[in-house]
Amino acid sequence: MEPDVLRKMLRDMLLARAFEERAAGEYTKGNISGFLHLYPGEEAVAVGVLHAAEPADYIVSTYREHVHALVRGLPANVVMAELFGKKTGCSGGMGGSMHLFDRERRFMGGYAIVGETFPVATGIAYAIALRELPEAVICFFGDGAVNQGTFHESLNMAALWKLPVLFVCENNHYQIGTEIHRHSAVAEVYKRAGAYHVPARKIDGMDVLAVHRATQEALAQIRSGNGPQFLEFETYRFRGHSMADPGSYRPKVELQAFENEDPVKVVIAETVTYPSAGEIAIAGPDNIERLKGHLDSNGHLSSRQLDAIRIEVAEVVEAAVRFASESPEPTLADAEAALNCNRHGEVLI
Amino acid sequence: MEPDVLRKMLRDMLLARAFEERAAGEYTKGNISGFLHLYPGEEAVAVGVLHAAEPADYIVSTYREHVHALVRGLPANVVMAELFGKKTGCSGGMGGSMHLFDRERRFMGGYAIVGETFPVATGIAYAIALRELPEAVICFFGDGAVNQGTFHESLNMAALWKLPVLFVCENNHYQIGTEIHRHSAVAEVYKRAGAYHVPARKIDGMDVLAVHRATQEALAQIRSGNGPQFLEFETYRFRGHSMADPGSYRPKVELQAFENEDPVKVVIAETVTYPSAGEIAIAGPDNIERLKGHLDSNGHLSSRQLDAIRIEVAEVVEAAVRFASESPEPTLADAEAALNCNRHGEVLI
Amino acid sequence: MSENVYYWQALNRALDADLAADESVIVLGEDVALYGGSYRVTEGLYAKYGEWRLRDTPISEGSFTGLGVGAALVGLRPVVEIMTINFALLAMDAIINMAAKIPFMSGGQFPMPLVVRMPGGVAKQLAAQHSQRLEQMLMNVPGLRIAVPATPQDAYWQLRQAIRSDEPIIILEHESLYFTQGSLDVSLEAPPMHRAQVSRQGNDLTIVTYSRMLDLSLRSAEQLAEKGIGAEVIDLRSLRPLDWETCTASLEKTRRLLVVEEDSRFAGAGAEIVAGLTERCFYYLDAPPQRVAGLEMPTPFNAALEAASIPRVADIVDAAEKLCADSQIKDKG
Amino acid sequence: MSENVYYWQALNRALDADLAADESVIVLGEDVALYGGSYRVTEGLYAKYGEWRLRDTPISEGSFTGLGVGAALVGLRPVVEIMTINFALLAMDAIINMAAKIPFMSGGQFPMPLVVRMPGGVAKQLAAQHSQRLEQMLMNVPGLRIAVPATPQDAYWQLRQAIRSDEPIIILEHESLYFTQGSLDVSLEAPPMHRAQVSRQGNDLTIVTYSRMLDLSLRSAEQLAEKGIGAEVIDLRSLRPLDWETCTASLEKTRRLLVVEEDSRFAGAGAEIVAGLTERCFYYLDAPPQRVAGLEMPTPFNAALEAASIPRVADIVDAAEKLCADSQIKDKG
Ligand SMILES: Cc1ncc(C[n+]2csc(CCOP(=O)(O)OP(=O)(O)O)c2C)c(N)n1
Ligand SMILES: Cc1ncc(C[n+]2csc(CCOP(=O)(O)OP(=O)(O)O)c2C)c(N)n1
Ligand SMILES: [Mg+2]
Ligand SMILES: [Mg+2]
Repeated sequence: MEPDVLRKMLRDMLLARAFEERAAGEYTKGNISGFLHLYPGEEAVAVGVLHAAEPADYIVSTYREHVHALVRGLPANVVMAELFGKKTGCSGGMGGSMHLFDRERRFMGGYAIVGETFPVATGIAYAIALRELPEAVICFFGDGAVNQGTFHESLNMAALWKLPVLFVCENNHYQIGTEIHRHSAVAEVYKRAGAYHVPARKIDGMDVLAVHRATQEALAQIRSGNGPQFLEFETYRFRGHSMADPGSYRPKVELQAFENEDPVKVVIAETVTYPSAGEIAIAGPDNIERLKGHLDSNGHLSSRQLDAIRIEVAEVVEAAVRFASESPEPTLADAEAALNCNRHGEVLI
Repeated sequence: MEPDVLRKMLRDMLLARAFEERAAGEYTKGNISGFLHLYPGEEAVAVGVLHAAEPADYIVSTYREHVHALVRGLPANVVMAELFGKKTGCSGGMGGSMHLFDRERRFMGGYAIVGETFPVATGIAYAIALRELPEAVICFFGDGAVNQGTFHESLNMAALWKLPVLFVCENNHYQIGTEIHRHSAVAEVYKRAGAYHVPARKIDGMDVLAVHRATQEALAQIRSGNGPQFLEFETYRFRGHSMADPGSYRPKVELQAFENEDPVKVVIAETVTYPSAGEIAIAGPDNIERLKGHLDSNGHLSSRQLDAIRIEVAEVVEAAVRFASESPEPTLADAEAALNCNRHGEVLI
Repeated sequence: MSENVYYWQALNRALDADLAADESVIVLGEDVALYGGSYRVTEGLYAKYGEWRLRDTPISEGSFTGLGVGAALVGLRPVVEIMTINFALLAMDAIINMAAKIPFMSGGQFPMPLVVRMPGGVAKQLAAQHSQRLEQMLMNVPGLRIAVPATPQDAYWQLRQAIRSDEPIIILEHESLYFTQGSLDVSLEAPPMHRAQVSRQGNDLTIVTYSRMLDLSLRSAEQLAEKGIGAEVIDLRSLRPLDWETCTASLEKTRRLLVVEEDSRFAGAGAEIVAGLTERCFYYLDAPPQRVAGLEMPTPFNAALEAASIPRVADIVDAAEKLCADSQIKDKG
Repeated sequence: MSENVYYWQALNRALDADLAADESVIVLGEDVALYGGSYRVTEGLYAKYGEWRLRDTPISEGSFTGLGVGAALVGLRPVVEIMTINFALLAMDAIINMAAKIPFMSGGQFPMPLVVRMPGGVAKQLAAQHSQRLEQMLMNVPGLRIAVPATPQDAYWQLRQAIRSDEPIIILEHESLYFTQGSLDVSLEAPPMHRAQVSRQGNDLTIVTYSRMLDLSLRSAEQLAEKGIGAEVIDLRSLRPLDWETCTASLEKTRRLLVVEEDSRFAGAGAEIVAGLTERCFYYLDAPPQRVAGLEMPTPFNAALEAASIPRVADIVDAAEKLCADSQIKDKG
């Protein structure tokens, strides 16, 4: 893994964490309202997967999609503005937290009805296959979504017609308050892809490098025309299901166990303290100081750099909140324009 | 297999064939109208499965359910009358060919929207499990129905809660005009039950004895509290999908191959010509005459008996048509009574 | 005997009472058991009745509603909770093609003691996919009944009536009503489930409304009273069947009809209310019936636009005043 | 240039023309390809355009309609055929929550060039689950348009317009219309897709109708003419948006409104037609608007009951006569 890629990933993970925690804060202050589903704990999935994607690939996501949008490259400003319901938001203030869209970055929407991402992604993939393009669609969904009929129907069609879809299950073990063994007869989610002969693997979703590698491999398979692939990432959300949910249905010990495996901490640890054996050899035997020096000189991560990243993302988030606060509200005319975007100015009745 | 059971099966298969062919005839004459989905070719499945069921078990079926109803014990009269839309029909003329119901015989309906049988059967099974009764539900569906979302959703719930359902796939390889390899990514239907850890087998659905045996075994498993079971029966329909369908999308050779395996012929052959080695030994070495004598004296099937059965079922069918023709039409008051059966006489507005 | 309770508590009491009274009552839905329901409606019941009576389901709306249908066929009395009505679009086949039709298609052999409860409506910035009002979609389905309780007392009464009925009944709750309060007296005898209620008397116009819009209509009526306009407010309580009599009796007196509904106007619930009452009361209406309704757009996320997309008190007052002015012109003509 | 064709043939021509003209047009559905469509609408097209343009799907209505939505997001122009509207209950989430809302929720970034075609209505003894009319269910959905062609010419025009439009459009066909004949001239210029059509002129009452009921209404008008009653017949052609102008212009003249619809009366499509026109024309209506509609029950299988469950010519004639008599009483009053 190239160090700058690693650093970029780390930066995105830190941005994600900071953005979400700030969104929670803005929610508490009343600047954001409605359902707000946050991502802390799961960053490694979005970051690992989306860093492996090409700009020409399409992303289809759920209501828990702020981080997918950010990592995909949507400016924090327009994402935060959308959470505030402002005209400058990426959906013009019409969609809100659960419905982020960005045509230019092929971010094809957050969908709030569980299970909708499957057919939408499959349809986009159908168009790609029809046009024989080297593109893929990345379809996000949770462990609870797997029990929706559209999962079954869409995977069957994607497999039958060998469509270029990467199905990405963010398995955080919960469907709101229902633990996976209480909602799924088979809790190893990836095994359920076998019913359609879709190649599937289960990966530690707290390990961003493993996520990234598995995604690269799966996308390579897809691009060589072998049809859909399925990846299950085991992960955990640190917060409740949404800001309305205290998450009190989860055993404390379970929460603790996963917090110890916080993917942000993991990638920091990996970046800061675990250079390869070869790198250590080059750096020589003299330990901490030399390692730091080595990391610095090789463009790896110094604690100064880490601080710098922290400061940068804090600024990005701060600026995003400022941008969102200062942005204008959309008007009723804006709403009508959005509704009739497909009417090309024709006034019907 | 007891000879009288075998003979009863043969009788039901012959009745089924005669009933359906006569229904086709009545359709052609204009006495029956609407969608008429016939069963010739598939009799071994209905007969083998339902002869293994107990009277306390529940049956949930599709629009191709006349034979399920007949084998379950609904009199041919009331089934034919329902096809004619008469007041004496098993659904009072309100349901017709696709919606046969019989509360007394726990025949819980024919459902015409593909995939509906899954949740209905699962719900009945839920009630059985809640009440801790030794009953089971038999849920019929076709190979095309397997791709409906309800298949997935219902099997997951049935498996999760260990509900007493026997899922019976009548795999006739076609979803109207679409051959199974063109509608399913995995054409071995039984394998798809694995996604829910539901034990599943594939059985030759042209062999009524194999069907019967597999069903007995599966029901025994269910009754010992092990949750749902899945059986796939490979079979074939000799006619088009419905009376409106010429079936011309199927290769002639395919049709021919399966007609040679006609399950009615198979069971006749087996009954008439294949006594067990032990029976042959008892009967002594002197061949056909002695075999016939043996069959007669042991209550097996003589060709005379076979003729008698043929005559009997022809009479049953003839009587059914007469009954149906002579029965009165339901009135609008009957329709209103059916609609308000659950209102206990209360007049609301 | 009367106490002040939240709407959700009234529903909770009703469920508790019927779960206790009849072993065939079960409750099914996402997070209804262990979690106690998204809006607390099933709080405490799992501990009391166990997992077979209160069943957490996977996210499989189409099939767990259909499962309720199957269970009802053999005499259970399932109360299916669809977490919000927005997800009911996945269960339309179970509701319309199965629950509503089986009693009829079976020639009357199978009653259908099924209740489907679901909250709908515009709450607070839940955006287009989570702000639906689907009453009109179900109103055109023969074989269904639809109750729309607006108060804790009605929520209690109508849910209990629904559970004990052998008909398939939809209870449309409202997300913004769960945490409103009102009095509940469980010892009172319930009126028929489908009977409308005159919630306020008046002589100048009749406001016909239901569910959350009742509160707004009553508040509008107060303001109108200050302006010297006496508004009679009718809470329909049931959308199918609809209690024409209570409405026509009122219109005979007021001769002016204003329908207040939260769904979007075109082909909403109000369409039938206006059409049915026009057919019945044409000769004594003094002015064209009017509707105050939602805008013709999906619900915007933005707070101000969201608020503007459904009726507000000011809109109702305005429409009522215009309606009365209008009829005065005709009186002169 | 005009020829006599079946309704299904007109649809077939329209699909053929647009499949040829635009590579982004695709057709999806059960048995639309190899089999050529249950009602022959896609006959011959598979051979011509291949499996990626004409795609046979599994029985997965929810997802293949959603697949159409996804494909439309990236610029394909999918024409999804739901074999019959009865199965559309499984696709309501895709139609209502996705297709109708995405253009809006995305702030106008994503048009939705999706067409969903489906036949509905009472055909011949297909029983309750296969005889639905769901137009009213879709009419209350902002963001959708609904076309209801009654003739081969309109079927051709409106399907072509729908395919070329960037809005999500539902085409409601009718099972009993596919094998009716009418003239088709593909060279004629089409009127706007949503414009109603005065199909017959008359001075005494206005019959507003659509789809298969147009033919019955026209036949009723002939019988009424023999009785000295001049019925103007309006074919709506579009249910959303609805062409109020054409209707109000007619009512200004006739002052009497009769709506003829096949769906059941309560909260059917006719409810909005009556309500909207009453609001607009109240002061010059001479009599209460009337509806001739289906009975309030699922469709019975029995042939005679089925026929009685939807409007017949005699019912329309009857209602028209009563309506005119009624208004005469008022004229005197
Ligand atoms: C069809 C549908 N049913 C129910 C809901 C309510 N709901 C929102 S999120 C959620 C849980 C989803 O769990 P999962 O798929 O595991 O995703 P997670 O929230 O854990 O990321 C539920 C039940 C919904 N939005 N859509
Ligand atoms: C939801 C739904 N979609 C489509 C249909 C139309 N249809 C009726 S039967 C059928 C084929 C079903 O195939 P299969 O399940 O294999 O059963 P078979 O008819 O072969 O016995 C189809 C598509 C339907 N009735 N319901
Ligand atoms: Mg989860
Ligand atoms: Mg089949």
